[in-house]
Amino acid sequence: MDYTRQEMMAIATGREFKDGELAIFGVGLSMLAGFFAQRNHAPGLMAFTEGGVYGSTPVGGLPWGIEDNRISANAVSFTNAIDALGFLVASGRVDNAVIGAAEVDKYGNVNTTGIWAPDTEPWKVGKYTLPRVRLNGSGGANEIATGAKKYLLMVTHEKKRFNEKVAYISSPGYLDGGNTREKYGFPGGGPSAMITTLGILRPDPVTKEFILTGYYPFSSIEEIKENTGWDLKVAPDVQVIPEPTEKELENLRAVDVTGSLRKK
Amino acid sequence: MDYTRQEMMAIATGREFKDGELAIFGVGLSMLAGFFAQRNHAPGLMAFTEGGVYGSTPVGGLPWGIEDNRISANAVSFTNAIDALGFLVASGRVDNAVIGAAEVDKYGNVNTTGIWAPDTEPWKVGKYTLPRVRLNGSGGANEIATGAKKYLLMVTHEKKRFNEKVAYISSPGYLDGGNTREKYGFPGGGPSAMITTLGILRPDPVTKEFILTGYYPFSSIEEIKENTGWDLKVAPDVQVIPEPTEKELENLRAVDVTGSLRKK
Amino acid sequence: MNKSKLITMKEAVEQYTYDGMYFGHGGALPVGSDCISFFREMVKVGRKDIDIASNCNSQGTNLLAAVGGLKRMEVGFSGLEVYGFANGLKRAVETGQTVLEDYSNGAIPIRMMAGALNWPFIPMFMNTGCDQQWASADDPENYPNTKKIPEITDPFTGRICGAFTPIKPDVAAIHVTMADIYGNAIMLGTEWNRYELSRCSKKVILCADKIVDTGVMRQYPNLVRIPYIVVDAVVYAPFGVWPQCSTGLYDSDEEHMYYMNKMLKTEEGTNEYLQAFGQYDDVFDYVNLVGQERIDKITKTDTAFLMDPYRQWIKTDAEIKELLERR
Amino acid sequence: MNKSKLITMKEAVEQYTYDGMYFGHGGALPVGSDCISFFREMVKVGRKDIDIASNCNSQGTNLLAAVGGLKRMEVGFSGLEVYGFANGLKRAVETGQTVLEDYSNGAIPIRMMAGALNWPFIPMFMNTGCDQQWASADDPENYPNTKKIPEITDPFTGRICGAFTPIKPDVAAIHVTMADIYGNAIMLGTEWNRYELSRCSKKVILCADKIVDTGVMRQYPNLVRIPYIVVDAVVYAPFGVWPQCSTGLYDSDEEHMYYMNKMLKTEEGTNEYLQAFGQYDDVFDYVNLVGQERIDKITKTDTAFLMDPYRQWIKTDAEIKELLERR
Repeated sequence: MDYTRQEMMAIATGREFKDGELAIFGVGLSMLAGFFAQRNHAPGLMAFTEGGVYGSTPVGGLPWGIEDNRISANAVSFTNAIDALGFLVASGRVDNAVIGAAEVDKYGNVNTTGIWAPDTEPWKVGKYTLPRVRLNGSGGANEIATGAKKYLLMVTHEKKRFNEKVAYISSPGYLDGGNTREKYGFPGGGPSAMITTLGILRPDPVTKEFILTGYYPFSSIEEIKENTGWDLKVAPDVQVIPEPTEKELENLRAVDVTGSLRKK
Repeated sequence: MDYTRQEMMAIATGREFKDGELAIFGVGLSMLAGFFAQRNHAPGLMAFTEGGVYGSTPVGGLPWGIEDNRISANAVSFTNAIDALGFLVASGRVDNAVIGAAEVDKYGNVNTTGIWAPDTEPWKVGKYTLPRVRLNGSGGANEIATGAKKYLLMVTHEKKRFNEKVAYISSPGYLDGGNTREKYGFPGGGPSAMITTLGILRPDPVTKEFILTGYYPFSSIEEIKENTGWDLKVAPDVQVIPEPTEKELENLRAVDVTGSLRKK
Repeated sequence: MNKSKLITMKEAVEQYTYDGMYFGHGGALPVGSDCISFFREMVKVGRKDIDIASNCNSQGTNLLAAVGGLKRMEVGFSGLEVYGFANGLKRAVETGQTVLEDYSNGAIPIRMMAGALNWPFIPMFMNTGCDQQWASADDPENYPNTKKIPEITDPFTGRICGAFTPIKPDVAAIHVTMADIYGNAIMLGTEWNRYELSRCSKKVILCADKIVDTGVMRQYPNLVRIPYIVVDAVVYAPFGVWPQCSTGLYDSDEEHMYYMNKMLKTEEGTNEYLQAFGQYDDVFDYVNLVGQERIDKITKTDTAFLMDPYRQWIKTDAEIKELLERR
Repeated sequence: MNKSKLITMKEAVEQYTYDGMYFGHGGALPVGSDCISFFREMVKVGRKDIDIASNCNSQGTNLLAAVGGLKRMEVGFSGLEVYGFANGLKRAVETGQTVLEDYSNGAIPIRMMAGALNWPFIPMFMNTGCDQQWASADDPENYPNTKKIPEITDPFTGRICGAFTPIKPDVAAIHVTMADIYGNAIMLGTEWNRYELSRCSKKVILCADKIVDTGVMRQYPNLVRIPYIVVDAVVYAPFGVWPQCSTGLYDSDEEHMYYMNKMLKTEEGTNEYLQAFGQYDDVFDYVNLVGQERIDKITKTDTAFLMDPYRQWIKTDAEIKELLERR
């Protein structure tokens, strides 16, 4: 079957959503995955945006941003950011969500804030030096990371993005692993999976280190280990993730009207 | 001129409001005083209710309550309680307000919560016994007392209502006088006057004890002292408060369409 | 948004309420919009030991207290404004039947907001330096009380303020002007605390004066302050606020407000009142009980024009009955 | 509500903004409603050393940063979503010209709400346990920082959470869909942080796509989330959000979004951009600059029907000019 790695990642992400869940997606890839799930197997998925746009589906293609008119044209309710990110996300009500990352580490911590020159990262030098490249900041991902019952990290699988430790924690995963996250009393449970262009990693229940639990028909354990910046452990029951079914691909492409995921 | 004591009190209260002030009134007497001021000399007075009803004037008579349709028929905005009592009142934005009281003390503390059998008041017995008569609680008056830049107490002048110390402080005035209020960091400045059916009392700038600064043409210093439960001091410059002008009375009665203040 | 949540009043009270629950209602002030007919139904089935978080007493809490169903209440205002003291509640408090924990009208909605945010506590400058802080009906032996609203120090300036607990009711019944079958709702008039209450409660039941088509929500999404995702059930509750007022639809029934409050002053009066106004089968029957004469009088409201933009979407009683049967 | 607050864009920027001010703007996310033409005017008159509380970057802050006018920014998201990094802001941060203090998209509006409530601080479980807490651009020498979001103990449960400072800007400019001359405003689409911002700022200027008669406010008071009493000035700002979108009125101008961001990447590009799009006299002239071709394209929005109920109250340009002259 003909599909791209991006499409596989979106479908694998979409499969994680169950009917009736309360969910929040960002723009782009994660929104595609979510609306794919709603169309494919979870018609009662309740999705909303960071700004409090409820009950809508995109019209005229994927929105340029989450408050774009493309997501506002058929809403049943518009409220505000405190409602969406405070009352629903940070409070612990959301069942599942997706966030992206420029960089992740083995405990699922996410950096979307900046890239530092080697050995100038704040935690290495004990001060907050300027980043070499300023990224976008945490946005609403921090509320998801601290508040959602569980959430998914959706990341392009490249070695430079998968590091032992991220330069800057924009959105906390399991911090230093084990029970180090618990100190902060977050209502949310932490990341349940990293779904990448090459496979799926899930946290070890005790150490919270992300280990490889699945790879795609087109990838391999070796390829994934090569593209991961820490010594990636492999689950004893690691599995090949089923490729997209025809129905899944059809539903994904019906959502991805502009074919943004088909570009290789 | 023919006017009632209640009308005199309402007009004396209304005179305290200046054009352009942000103000909040409760139902009944205090709302009459406020809308009288708006009609008489303060057209730009900005009034709102506890529930966030903005830009309206009562229709069909005085409202039965502050969220009654009589105050909702010509509003420009409806919001909510946090907006009105939190953002505008408790925050310290309101310029002036009026609250009523079942009982006041010499430092302007207000009781609207209950009447206790003699010597069973919480502060006397060190526990919170049941009141003999349950009153209405603090309502939004506590936000006014703690947040308004200044506010007026409007009280029927009877000895049983004017006590050395109130049984229960529902809304704090100057507490034990002097700077005892300051400990609590309230954004608001405290009560600026007690306007009663017999005269006007204002706080001493240092001790914060309320002293008699004015009496009406129909009352006297002696009558007021007799009807006050503490040893009321009289200001050296105590004055006779001008009786209502014809214009004032006309404007008050235009607001008090049902003549509720004319009943003796 | 693919499932109807429309159920009957009887079903809502049976399925969602229970003795001993922590209940929230909303609610403008005493004479404004509150889910009065929901309280009537709870009284009808004899719910008791109810613990209530209330921004404000209304005829609903007044009635529940009058029949002895109200165990405890956290409230900002316990009266009926110009209609006087709430006699049913007053009696329950004075006899010790209802434990009344006092806060202010501002503190209760903010504590609900803090519940919605799932905050640990809220630091504020209201309700401190007075007996709302020092007197606790839940812990009456300790005066001045230091646990109800403990002092906390602002880490930035060192100032002292009061720390408040959040409110998270088990169940809330919320009056709204209009709702669709999925649970999207529009309120006319002040929201008072209803927006926050819809977010802080574990279960939310809407009591709607009118059931409307979802078309009105899509035309006026900024009016939909309660979206379907926070709602568990929708109940058609025509004249559900009577004898209080519902902005846009009907005014307060002054005569009945006084009459009802007078009756609730005694146990006998309460029984007599319930004989006359507590016996009906469903909401359609209840509307008959309110009666055409009263309805004609109270629907002549100066706020009626506020409903004009929405009339085309209102479902008729026949349509609502069909929606209920079709389930 | 007896005085018109309608003034021109030029007057608003002259009278209410100043170098070094603490400024708030709102604002949906990067591509949504923000007062972009207000930023253009500030850039035109050369406002500098601006300290901004921003729930989110937009082309407004991107432009102000690109010209070097942005001294400091507290922000939740500094990009342009699908349009990429905000090049003007990115450049200003990487060169150290702009001090960027990071929070999240949820924390900034809540800090504004706390400012509106005049709270001492807010205890929350967000932005802690990560570099939003440990890294402070305002105090970079101390890492991990313990003063930006200090730990505080919940007096009720002993849990540890983070304490946040409230936000209280000196001045805020807020885009709204419609405003009357007194300052009552209606927003279509998500409010994002605009409601809270209108309450926490010392001065509030509305930038309205449409000036409307107060009749619309009286018909739809529940839509008026910003009433006149919190507003200091009203500015007519047609296409004031361009090239971003204004729900109900126009879509994002995708081509210009990319073009503008590309130009802001360098100082030269920024100057070139301002030569082309920073030279106009008043808002009527500015609309000509946007041009009919672009206007025709972006006003074909799928959200246009959302404006239908309000069209009868919209003032024409001629009426607005007369209102401005009549002062």
